[in-house]
Amino acid sequence: MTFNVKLLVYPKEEVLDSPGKAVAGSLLSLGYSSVKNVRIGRYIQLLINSDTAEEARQQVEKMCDDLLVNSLIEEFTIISVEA
Amino acid sequence: MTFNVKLLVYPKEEVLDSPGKAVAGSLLSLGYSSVKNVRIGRYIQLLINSDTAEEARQQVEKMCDDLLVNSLIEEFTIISVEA
Amino acid sequence: MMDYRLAGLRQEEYEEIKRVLGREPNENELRIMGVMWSEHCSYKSTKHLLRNFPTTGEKVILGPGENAGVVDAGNGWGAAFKVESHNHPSAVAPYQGAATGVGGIIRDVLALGARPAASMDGLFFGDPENRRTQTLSQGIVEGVGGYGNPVGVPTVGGKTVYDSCYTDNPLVNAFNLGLVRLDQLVSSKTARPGLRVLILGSKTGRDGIAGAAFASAELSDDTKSSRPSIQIGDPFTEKLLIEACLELRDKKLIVSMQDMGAAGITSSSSEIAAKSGVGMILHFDKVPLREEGMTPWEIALSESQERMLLIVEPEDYDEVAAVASKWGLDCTDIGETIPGDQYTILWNSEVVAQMPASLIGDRCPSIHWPSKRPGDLEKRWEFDLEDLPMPEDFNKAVLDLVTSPSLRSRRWIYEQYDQMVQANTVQGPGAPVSVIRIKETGRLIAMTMESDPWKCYLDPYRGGAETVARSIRALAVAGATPLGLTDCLNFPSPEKPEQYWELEEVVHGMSDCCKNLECPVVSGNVSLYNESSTQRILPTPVVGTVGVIDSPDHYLRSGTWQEGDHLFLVGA
Amino acid sequence: MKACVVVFPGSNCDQDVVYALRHVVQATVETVWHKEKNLPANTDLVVLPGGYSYGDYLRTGAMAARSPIMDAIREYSEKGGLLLGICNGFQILTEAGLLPGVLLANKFLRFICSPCYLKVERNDTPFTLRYSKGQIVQFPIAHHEGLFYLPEEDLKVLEKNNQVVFRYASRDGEIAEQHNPNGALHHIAGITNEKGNILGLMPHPERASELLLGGDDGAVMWQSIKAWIKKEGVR
Ligand SMILES: Nc1ncnc2c1ncn2[C@@H]1O[C@H](COP(=O)(O)OP(=O)(O)O)[C@@H](O)[C@H]1O
Repeated sequence: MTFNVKLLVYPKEEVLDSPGKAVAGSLLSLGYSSVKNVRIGRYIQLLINSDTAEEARQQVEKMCDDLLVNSLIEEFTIISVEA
Repeated sequence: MTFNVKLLVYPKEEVLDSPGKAVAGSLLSLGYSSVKNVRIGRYIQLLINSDTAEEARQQVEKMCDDLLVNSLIEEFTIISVEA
Repeated sequence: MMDYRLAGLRQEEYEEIKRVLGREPNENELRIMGVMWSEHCSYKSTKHLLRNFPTTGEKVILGPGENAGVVDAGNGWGAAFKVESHNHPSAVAPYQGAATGVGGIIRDVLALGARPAASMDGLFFGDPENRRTQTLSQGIVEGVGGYGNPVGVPTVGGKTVYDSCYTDNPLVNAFNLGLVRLDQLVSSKTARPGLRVLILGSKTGRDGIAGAAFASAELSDDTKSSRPSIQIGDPFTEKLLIEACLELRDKKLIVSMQDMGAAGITSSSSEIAAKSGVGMILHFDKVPLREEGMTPWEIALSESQERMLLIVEPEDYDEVAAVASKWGLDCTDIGETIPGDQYTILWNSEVVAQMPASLIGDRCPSIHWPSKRPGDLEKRWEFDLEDLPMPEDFNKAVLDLVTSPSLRSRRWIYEQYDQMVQANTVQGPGAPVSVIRIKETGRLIAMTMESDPWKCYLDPYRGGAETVARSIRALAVAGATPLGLTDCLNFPSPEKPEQYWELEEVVHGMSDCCKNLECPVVSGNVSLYNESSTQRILPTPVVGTVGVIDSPDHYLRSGTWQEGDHLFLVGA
Repeated sequence: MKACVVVFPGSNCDQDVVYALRHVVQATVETVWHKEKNLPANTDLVVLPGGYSYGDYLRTGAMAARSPIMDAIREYSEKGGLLLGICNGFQILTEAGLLPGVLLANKFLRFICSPCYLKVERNDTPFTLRYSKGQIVQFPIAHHEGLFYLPEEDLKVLEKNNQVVFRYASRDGEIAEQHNPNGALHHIAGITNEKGNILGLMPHPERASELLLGGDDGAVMWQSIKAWIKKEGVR
């Protein structure tokens, strides 16, 4: 079966997020004065073959450890696993 | 009130997604033979002042048009608006 | 039956196609011809004008007609170079437009078997206070670097002009120069019957379909509707493509080669066929696709980036495929060359288009637009110093002048470009000429990019001549012998007689100067219709001139004076 | 001296390093494709060159750090072999965990190509022994992700272990924010591992190896390596 796994990877709270800050700055200068803060991360969609949703999730967690996430600066959340 | 708006921005289906292609190739060569496809986008979290959730959402949609999304090649989904 | 006008053809063009074919063209053929005979691909408004340029000379190895011109740089080495516009795409999608402009010109030079060794970019931006200009200029500069840096080709110089006439129509002219050992030159004229036709590089998607036609029209106010025709670049793949092509060259596996730029597969394959004098049969159902459901004409005209068309000996296919796979690129056999002139596209073994190759590329009827000296030309020369207010504070006036957008430092631009990769940059941006060395011979190649739109507006003939003279002068001052030049003619619509006159005069001025200074034009590009409903650009010829310096000792660096030196003024 | 320059898909300074090594110190240089599993026998120096390995997609250096050749490189460096990562090579070394930290996007989020002054903090490493301590040298930088980052605690350890080899400085050796081109923490331009056999730096010594190209402060790094190998022999 093929599963569609959706994943969010984002900078840890304490890590400086200059892209986020820059976007916040641009939004302010465009007149969006309501903006308090912006943080930017990655959204990754993976299509993987797997027997069960649980196994698909475990595989993706392992990929995160191995490649997709740098745990020094990033955290991740799997937001959905769909067949 | 302050709302936390979470947003996914991703390449359109038909647009060449070079990062996704490269990551898929790398996962395969790391032995994850179950990977069929990878697509990579951005995950943006915005903290904004607004009276209602609906207004917050509308503001973010406007920001997407103005700056956050390149409608030529990207699409977006607002996944949550929380107070 | 599709209306020929929908394909962008004019009636006489349609009649010509019908006459040559001896029948009505079908929809695929019409769409292909519409793009191939667009201004951008066919040069129909200018080809007779361009004949004025001197194109031969002692140092010319290959003149116009190839993917780039090649001049003799000494000791068996050649410099291949060309400049090309990417104006319309950059107006709509600044980052991607500029990036794919850089990628496209690099492939042009690569198609000759040369290693792309130096880039320059000519940028023309509108009123710097304008918000649109700010967004466009930032996006364009990021795009030039965003492609040039990863692909590993240094950007060693360029030209930047600000003028409000470019607010709606910014110009992006990309120049690239490659180095090649002359015995390793590859040509698009050397195909023979009985060879295989391969596509090397990325898969084909719907990007930039009919982009060439888009580049041949005025920008509509509703630019959003023209958006789908924009291509997306991937410099990472381009870098692999460069290395793969050069490895194939070294292994002598390429008989003929052509890059895929405007009008994609059709343009590249029909050009090879026409120039080499062979026919071709292509199986479009074999083209690797990125998207489902693409029709033959979409495949024919897709401008997906990072692809090359190769002609190889049948027995070499496996070796070619092995090199491609090492570099992680698709390499697909899509057809064969045959005797004769017929260019045939098959789809699941059925003929979906069949035309003489020579018809597609060469036979577009020229257009001679009416020409008229502008009625206000004398008025343009009226200028009275007395009309200018006397500055109250001269110190401030001088400071205002040197910090004005057109005179201030370009560092913010070129700092975003890798100027040194390949370790050959002797002089990068920030000096009148840019210089790289050829490691293998010890000689230096000097190059400049020049443009002077206001002079061309005030006096098109002399403006054109002065643009050329200035660039050659700069080379001479650095100690270089000019070898040849390339030019990009950026103009508004030729359909207005006074604008066409300016174009004619500029070309005459340029070619007379080239003749007098013995500097042949070896390649070039034309970009017309740079106007919107409310604005037209100034006549903007851009000239890239290349010279050789025999040894580093003969190179005169600028800015190396010392206190106590004498100052001379030389010239008339 | 036998050097080996690793080529990843998207590397673009590999040939520049090869050229510098051959011309400055007459090294024997081989290039090794990232898919290889072994390094050439008797390698004295491995260089991971600059460029955009795997297009810099995902995170700079992330995918290259997981390519097949890296196991052999890890083993080689554990035995004390000299390993140098320049620019993208430095990013690869941090992603591979061979050096601490990570390189984030420059503070102004722009690519910067520019000459830079560096202060040599240590001249007791194999890569810097021909420099003098505190010497100011000029190397160019050319990167988009060069902001060296480590969590505060780890940074303290790095400083305490004296692992910082190069810091951004002014021509006169002043260390201050305005001389730091990318916002790197503690103005760090290059670091070594605790053992001292691995160096990663953002600036490009190979682009400062010839006067014709504007300067030769970088040539001293190749000379240092050669001198060190001669003294210590192959490990
Ligand atoms: N777009 C550009 N890209 C790279 N270098 C540029 C660019 N524009 C200008 N330069 C460099 O900046 C210097 C000044 O450029 P400019 O003012 O446009 O030309 P000029 O000196 O001919 O008036 C030149 O050395 C040129 O090579």
